Amino acid sequence: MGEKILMKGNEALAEGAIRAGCRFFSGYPITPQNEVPEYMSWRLPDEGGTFIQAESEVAAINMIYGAAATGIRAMTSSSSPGISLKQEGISYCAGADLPFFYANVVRGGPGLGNIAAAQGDYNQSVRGGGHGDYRVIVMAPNSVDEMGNFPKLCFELAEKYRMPAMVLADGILGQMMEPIEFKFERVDPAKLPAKDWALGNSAGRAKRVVKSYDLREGELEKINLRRMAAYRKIEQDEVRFEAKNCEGADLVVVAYGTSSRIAAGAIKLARDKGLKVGLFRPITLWPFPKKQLAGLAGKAKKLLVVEMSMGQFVDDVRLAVNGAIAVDLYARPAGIPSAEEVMAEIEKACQGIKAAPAATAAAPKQRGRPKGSKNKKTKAKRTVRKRAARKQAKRGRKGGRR
Amino acid sequence: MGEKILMKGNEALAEGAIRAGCRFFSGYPITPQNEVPEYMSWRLPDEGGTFIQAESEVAAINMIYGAAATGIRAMTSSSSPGISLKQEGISYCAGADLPFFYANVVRGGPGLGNIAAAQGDYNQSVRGGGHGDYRVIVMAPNSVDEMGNFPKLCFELAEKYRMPAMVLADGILGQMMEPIEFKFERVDPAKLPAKDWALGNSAGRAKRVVKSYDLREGELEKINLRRMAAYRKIEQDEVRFEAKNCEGADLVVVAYGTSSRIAAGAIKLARDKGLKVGLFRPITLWPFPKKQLAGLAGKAKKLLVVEMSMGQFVDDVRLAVNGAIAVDLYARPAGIPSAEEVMAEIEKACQGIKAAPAATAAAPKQRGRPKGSKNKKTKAKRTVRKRAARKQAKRGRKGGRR
Amino acid sequence: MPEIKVDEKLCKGCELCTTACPKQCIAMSDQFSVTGYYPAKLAKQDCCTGCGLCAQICPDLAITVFK
Amino acid sequence: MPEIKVDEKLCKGCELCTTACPKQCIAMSDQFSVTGYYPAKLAKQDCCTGCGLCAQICPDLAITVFK
Amino acid sequence: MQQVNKWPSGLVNKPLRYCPGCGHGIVHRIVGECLEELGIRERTVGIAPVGCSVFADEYFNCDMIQGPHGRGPAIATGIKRSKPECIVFSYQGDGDLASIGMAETVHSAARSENITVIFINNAIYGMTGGQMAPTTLIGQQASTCPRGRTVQANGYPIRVCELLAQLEGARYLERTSTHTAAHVIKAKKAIRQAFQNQIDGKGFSLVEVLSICPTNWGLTPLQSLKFVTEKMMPMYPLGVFRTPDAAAGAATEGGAA
Amino acid sequence: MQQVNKWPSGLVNKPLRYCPGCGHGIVHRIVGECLEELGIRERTVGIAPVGCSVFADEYFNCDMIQGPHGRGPAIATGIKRSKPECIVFSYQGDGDLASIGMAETVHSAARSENITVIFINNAIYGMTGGQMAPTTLIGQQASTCPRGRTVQANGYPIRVCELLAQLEGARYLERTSTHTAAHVIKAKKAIRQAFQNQIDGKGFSLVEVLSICPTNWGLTPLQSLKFVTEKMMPMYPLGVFRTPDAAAGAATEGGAA
Amino acid sequence: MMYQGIRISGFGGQGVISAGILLAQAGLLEGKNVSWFPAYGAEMRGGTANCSVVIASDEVSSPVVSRPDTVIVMNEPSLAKFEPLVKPGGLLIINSSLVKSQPTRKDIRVVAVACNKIAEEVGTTKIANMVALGAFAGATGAVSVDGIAKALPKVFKRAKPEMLQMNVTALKMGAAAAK
Amino acid sequence: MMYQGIRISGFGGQGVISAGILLAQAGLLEGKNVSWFPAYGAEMRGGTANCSVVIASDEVSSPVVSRPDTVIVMNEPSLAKFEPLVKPGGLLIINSSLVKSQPTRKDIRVVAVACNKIAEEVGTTKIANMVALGAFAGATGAVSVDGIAKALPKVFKRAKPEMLQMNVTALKMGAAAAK
Ligand SMILES: Cc1ncc(C[n+]2csc(CCOP(=O)(O)OP(=O)(O)O)c2C)c(N)n1
Ligand SMILES: Cc1ncc(C[n+]2csc(CCOP(=O)(O)OP(=O)(O)O)c2C)c(N)n1
Ligand code: SF4
Ligand code: SF4
Ligand code: SF4
Ligand code: SF4
Ligand code: SF4
Ligand code: SF4
Ligand SMILES: [Mg+2]
Ligand SMILES: [Mg+2]
Repeated sequence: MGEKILMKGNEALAEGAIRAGCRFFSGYPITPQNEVPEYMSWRLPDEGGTFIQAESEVAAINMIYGAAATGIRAMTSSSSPGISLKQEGISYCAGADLPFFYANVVRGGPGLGNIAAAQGDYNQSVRGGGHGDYRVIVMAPNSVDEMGNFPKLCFELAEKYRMPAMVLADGILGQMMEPIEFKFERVDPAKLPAKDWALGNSAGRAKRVVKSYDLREGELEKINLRRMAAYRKIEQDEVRFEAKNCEGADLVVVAYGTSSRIAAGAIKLARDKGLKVGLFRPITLWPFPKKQLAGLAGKAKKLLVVEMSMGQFVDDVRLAVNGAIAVDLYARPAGIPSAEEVMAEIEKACQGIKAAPAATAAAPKQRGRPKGSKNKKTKAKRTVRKRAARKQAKRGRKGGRR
Repeated sequence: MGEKILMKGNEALAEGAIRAGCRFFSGYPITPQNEVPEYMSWRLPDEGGTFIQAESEVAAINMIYGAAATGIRAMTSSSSPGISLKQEGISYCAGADLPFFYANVVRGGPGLGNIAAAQGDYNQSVRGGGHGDYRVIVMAPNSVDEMGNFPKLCFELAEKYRMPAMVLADGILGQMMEPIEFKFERVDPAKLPAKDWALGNSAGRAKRVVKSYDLREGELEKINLRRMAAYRKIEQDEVRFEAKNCEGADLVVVAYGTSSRIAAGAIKLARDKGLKVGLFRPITLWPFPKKQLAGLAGKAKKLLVVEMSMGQFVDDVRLAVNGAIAVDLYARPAGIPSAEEVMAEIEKACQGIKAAPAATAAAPKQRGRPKGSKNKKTKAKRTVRKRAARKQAKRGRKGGRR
Repeated sequence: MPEIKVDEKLCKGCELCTTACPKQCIAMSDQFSVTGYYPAKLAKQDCCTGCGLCAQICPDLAITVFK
Repeated sequence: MPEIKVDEKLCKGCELCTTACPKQCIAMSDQFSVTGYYPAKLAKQDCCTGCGLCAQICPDLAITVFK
Repeated sequence: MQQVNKWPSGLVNKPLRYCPGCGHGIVHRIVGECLEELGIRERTVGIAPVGCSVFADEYFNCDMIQGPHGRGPAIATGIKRSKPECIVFSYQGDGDLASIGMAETVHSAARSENITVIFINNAIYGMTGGQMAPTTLIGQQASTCPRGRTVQANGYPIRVCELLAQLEGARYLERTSTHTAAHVIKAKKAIRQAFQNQIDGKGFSLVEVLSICPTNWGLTPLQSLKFVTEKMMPMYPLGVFRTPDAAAGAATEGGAA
Repeated sequence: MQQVNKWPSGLVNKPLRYCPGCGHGIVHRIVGECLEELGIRERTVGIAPVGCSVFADEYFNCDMIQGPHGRGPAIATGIKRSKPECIVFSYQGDGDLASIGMAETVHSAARSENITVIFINNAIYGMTGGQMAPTTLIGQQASTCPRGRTVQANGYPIRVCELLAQLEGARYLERTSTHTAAHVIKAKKAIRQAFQNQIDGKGFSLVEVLSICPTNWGLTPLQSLKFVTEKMMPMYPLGVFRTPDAAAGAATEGGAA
Repeated sequence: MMYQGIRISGFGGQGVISAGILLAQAGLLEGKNVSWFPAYGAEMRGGTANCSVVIASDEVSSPVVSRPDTVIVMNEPSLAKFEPLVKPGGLLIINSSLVKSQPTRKDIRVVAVACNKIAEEVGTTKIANMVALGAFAGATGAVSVDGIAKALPKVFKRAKPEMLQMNVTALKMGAAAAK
Repeated sequence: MMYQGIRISGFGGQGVISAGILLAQAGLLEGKNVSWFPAYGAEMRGGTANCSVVIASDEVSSPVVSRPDTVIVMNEPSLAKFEPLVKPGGLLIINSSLVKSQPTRKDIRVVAVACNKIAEEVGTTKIANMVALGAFAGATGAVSVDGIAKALPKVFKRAKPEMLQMNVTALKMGAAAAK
């Protein structure tokens, strides 16, 4: 803790997971996340943990399924095609209420695509790419610092709610180096509380079963309804986001991950030119900061979504504001925009505001404020995080990049 | 053609595909779609086609990838967990612009779930469950008749736009028997136009390459942007839906597939009680009938979404109306509601309308009509379908169940 | 005398035990059980040696052997 | 006289051909090629028999043999 | 007079839901007895497959996990490596183990994971209603080869023990059967050995059990027993294919030639 | 004076993008020559894997398809069954064929699909930067076994030809190498035979080629040749393991004992 | 407006599945809207089988009949499971050859027919299901015995004429027994 | 407000990747915000390598430097590829030992240093990259030679002291050559 070290995003992710108590990793090589298994392969054995290069992503996720069922902090990682192969297994973990942590270091798609950075796996991540009704907690870092510090949060949330939690990164975040400061004490896995559902030594207690099915009529629906209620609670309690210069902004750019960094650069250019532009960055993509975004409706005149995909993320923004404010989209499917390009889009969007001050675009005009917005204020560069992570995250703001 | 025969939904699907010219099927057994491969295994060889029981769903989809690349009409089918395993392959097909047809006969999830009917794979289907930016055409039958007649539409749309097309059904539609009339002439595969991208005999022409990657800088994005434009066109031209009693309705129930049948039964009960309730049923789930739904905003006072999932489909309804009309949700995740239960929800929703005649729910009040709505009228029991399928579909209305 | 007891709630009338008994002591009942099967029974008196082979092959653990 | 020609645009200087030549006719150049490698060359006069073995092992199809 | 046999403590005391005559019940009892006799019940974790024996999670009286179709050995790997003190077994059908799970089977054997695999070969997909399995015999009918399996359309059946015997990591491989009481007793010996190997840290052990599926074979249970001897055993000879000490053994019974 | 060799018409005339010394280039030339010599170029469809040879789709001068990692034989199955008149080959690395693609490899062989598989065994994951392959040798370093592969942590390397030789559907299996010109010539003979088998409808043929990856072995190309003879060949003996006529052959060169 | 929701239940081998299909086919031949839906899946292993049939003048909404107008119970366990579902005023047909318990509901009509016994008289207990269908036709008139008879060759495509004839006899005797 | 976006490019073995890391590490030690980003992937097979480095007083937005303030070109092919990207008024450092072509841009500053030659004088051409870094420090002052020298042991953790010393010498000679 304390020292800032220069690290690759992928290595920060791996080291962060180990410090967070991860003692089991199974994965399969794929660019641009190879440094994760490579790092794990030499570090984990030293920590008394297990690294396995699985024969495939399918095997890797099923090793996780088994390992997680014993209560160990288990992790896997991959990149887009490999994550697709893991969807059945992720769905099983969700269905069996098993906590584990995984990372998708996204590359260009569909298909083999390319190995550059992209955000095309957004829907797959936030809406459950596998079959059935389930969600996973999705955290979207935008710096190496967050790559290293989010795994611990993911493990904690995963265990708290007994569900998978993931980091959604991309090739840039995985491959770049930046200074990082690990802002938490190393977790000693031996000191974590015992899990009353974990498999292993059954002496002196009833047998336990981990499973994701229930063939009795009506029973599966009951389980799903229970899970649905838990999801509502998570949406209430676990939202994380960053709002910067939103107060008094005409235009708020909404972006996550790498595109939020680029957007931040563009906003600097725009503010230098006197445009009133703010940045809203969801840090948890699920739960999505719906209310907080809706809260911008009474204030800003327009939102501009910047995403490195075809228009996936924008749906969640639109659902959040529900027509109360116009939402423009700058979509770069498997493309990496430059700050200048985003700046140009900002200018375009701002012109729209001037031309039609009240409302624009196809969206119905705004009237009144949506319920969710009334208690929320967005202060300049205020980061709102709920619960446990608050302090830690705040310290994060001071470190490294920002 | 002409005769009404009693058939299982799964068999209708298989027979419909064969009549539509399907000559290659690879699949792997899974309940509740086993009748599809079983039917194919005895019928296809007689038609000079190939049936292969693949070693897994992963192998099955990759056999399709190869077969489709030769230009043959190729099909696979599975149920939820098996479809998850196919996501990488589907993404490759989408990325390589290969047309093929597949069906997901959905069961309860997540995980092994159960083998009853459910609609929990909605998001996976309409938002691309695999990695990367892509879409597949999704048709949602609600009768055995449509199970048998949609495969041809799927093949045609798939080939027209060079992309995958699927039928999203469920255990009830797969397992039930109903009368069906095949409303098209058998397709003779030998008479289909040659495909100028298909692999095979390269004598006298340049070699062809089928692939889903492009590692050159910026090239993948160009391909994705081209595909994005094609998707916009499909959203314009290929929407199919059914609207029934929507004219003058206070409440419109929005549902697809099996739940739309049940909703229809409930609406009958409601109308018997004098409630003004209509039914809007998207037949294509992607492209989604956005404009047509938005068109209800100026007329009905509320929408009630009925889905056999946690609240997936409702997002598309909300996105379509963009806050212009209140949207209630009756979610039954992996549960099959009875008409009486839906009726109770309808009554509840209607009370809401009376209590607050102008607007209700958390959504902002409606003002004006969204752009898309101005040309659309919903007549009682009018089925709107675009282009080629129009006639055929109309005849469908007369047949079988309705 | 050694004997076997067939639990009628468990027996599914598969007849496997009849092939296993070296003494052919077992026969099938001609009465439906509550579960809808014709269960096995010890058919001959003073036949069973208590060898337990029938219980080895019974897939439903329906046979208890006494000796 | 038999001889080989090494295409410098193709040769990557891997030296495999030098092990394949039964007559040790091939050596590596000490000049960088345009592609940044030290290409192979026929080093000795009247050495090559045109046997083609070097071309068999060349991974980059850089060698053309004449006889 | 004494009770000779009893319900093993390794099996939950409740009726099994398998069809009349189904071989799964026999093997369930065997495994349940081994857990008891070896005194490992309280440190054993079992893996139920997808297949008729998905219900194994209800039946075995130890911690159980049910996972995706075919992935038992991968799940077992995750458990065993996380809890080496536990005894981990994977119970799988032929579709599960030899079709969709082929890669996991081969690789867990190649890695010589210290686990025990119980492999029920009934030459059919039981649970899904009688489709062709990788072990379905040439000429045998199944719902996806309704005119009988042919080499041309469906290829050859796979002999799992013979295949795995090529892997150095596969330490114990035996094929057994359940069609007579004597064979059941031998099968139990093999399964017990497979657990003992794990206790002794010997690495990957797999016991294949030829088993009947009257329901999907379309035969009575008694006809099914005949099918095992007349059709299955010539293709799937019984015997030990590898032991931790001697690398490869040979078929000892019923071999084709 | 006459030109002895020329750029084969089965290969597109452009520079290959592989590393200096990489074995892929040698095998590319061989396949290109076979397509020309057998006169099948215009009816051949090739499958490029994911691996360094993903670029094979650019290089082979016939219709090509590039598909998901490890699934070449499944893709080949789809093509061949749809167009039996075409010659279909799948070109795959060891990670592709023997790790993620193990099930597809085994099952396409068991089905005896009438296809040709070219299998480049370089004991490493080339494209992704040197991770352990299923064929990485005990003691060999790789980026995911940085202290060298051990049996305990990583298990045993897999001998693909020996494994597949257990399957009746595998009709032709040969292991060859490219570390000397003479071996290259033998490899070509084997690959040509594998194509000829398909022309003759003989079923599944696979030729394994030991191949160097200097980049990820951390050796020069010349040192790499030595690695093949000293380390790889003892583990992976060259020879014919099955022919369409004689069921199983035996290793003919370089075997361990 | 006519609507009949039927549930048929029994042991696996009793032909309840094909009886249901036959009913639906008969309804179709008589110009009705029909649907058939089986209870399927793993729960069936060695257990009971049942299916839902709807015959109606109007479109069929749900093919899953949760509140049947008529329940046909072919074996003992099915009685306990399905009797409670019958709509008040509905009909319960019981195969009294195998069902020994008595139904408890007072708000429904109960018709007990010794299906196995009658079938045996016709020739084989295998057609006990036909006796039950005959009873249904006789008791409700939702389809006619003639209609079912016409449907027979469509459902049992490879049945011999003698067998079909036996089926028809069973149907008729069932109908008679229900009156 | 200070911002330096750098792009370094050369053959695979020329150490451009580690040179970039060293620069970022030096920036970090001097209290700057830094980032480093490699061009990675399949395109690299036997080809060239390059990376982006940012050293700035403010937060770094994109680590991908598409319009560099400085480009360091270590081999011939890189010149053609990267010269056009330099910002007008920016800096182009050329390893004149290997780059024979002349840059064509007139709106940028060009510094040619015979990196290989100088490195050979110091002891080995392997440290040509250090000469180039020295030249960068000398020409821009974005980081100091001292700063880079301090970063050396952090990046090359297992390097011997003699080797480190040689690196420092190379840095200094590079800086001198650039002035
Ligand atoms: C991914 C996936 N594919 C397919 C299935 C459907 N399925 C369930 S059991 C089974 C096969 C069962 O056969 P086997 O493994 O031989 O076991 P048995 O029932 O014969 O004991 C299949 C294909 C599934 N549940 N999940
Ligand atoms: C599903 C999936 N998993 C992983 C990868 C990443 N990947 C690309 S190539 C490769 C392995 C290459 O090794 P090998 O097959 O031995 O070929 P080589 O490069 O050595 O010729 C891997 C794991 C991928 N593209 N897709
Ligand atoms: S115990 Fe032996 S003798 Fe007695 S009934 Fe059973 S098998 Fe026959
Ligand atoms: S083997 Fe068991 S279940 Fe089968 S008939 Fe005998 S006692 Fe009954
Ligand atoms: S052709 Fe033969 S002799 Fe001539 S250089 Fe090549 S290998 Fe040597
Ligand atoms: S083998 Fe080919 S590429 Fe290698 S050095 Fe010789 S000519 Fe050059
Ligand atoms: S279907 Fe076959 S395997 Fe399954 S329980 Fe019945 S007999 Fe056993
Ligand atoms: S990395 Fe290895 S396999 Fe790949 S091109 Fe380079 S040498 Fe060949
Ligand atoms: Mg089986
Ligand atoms: Mg390799």
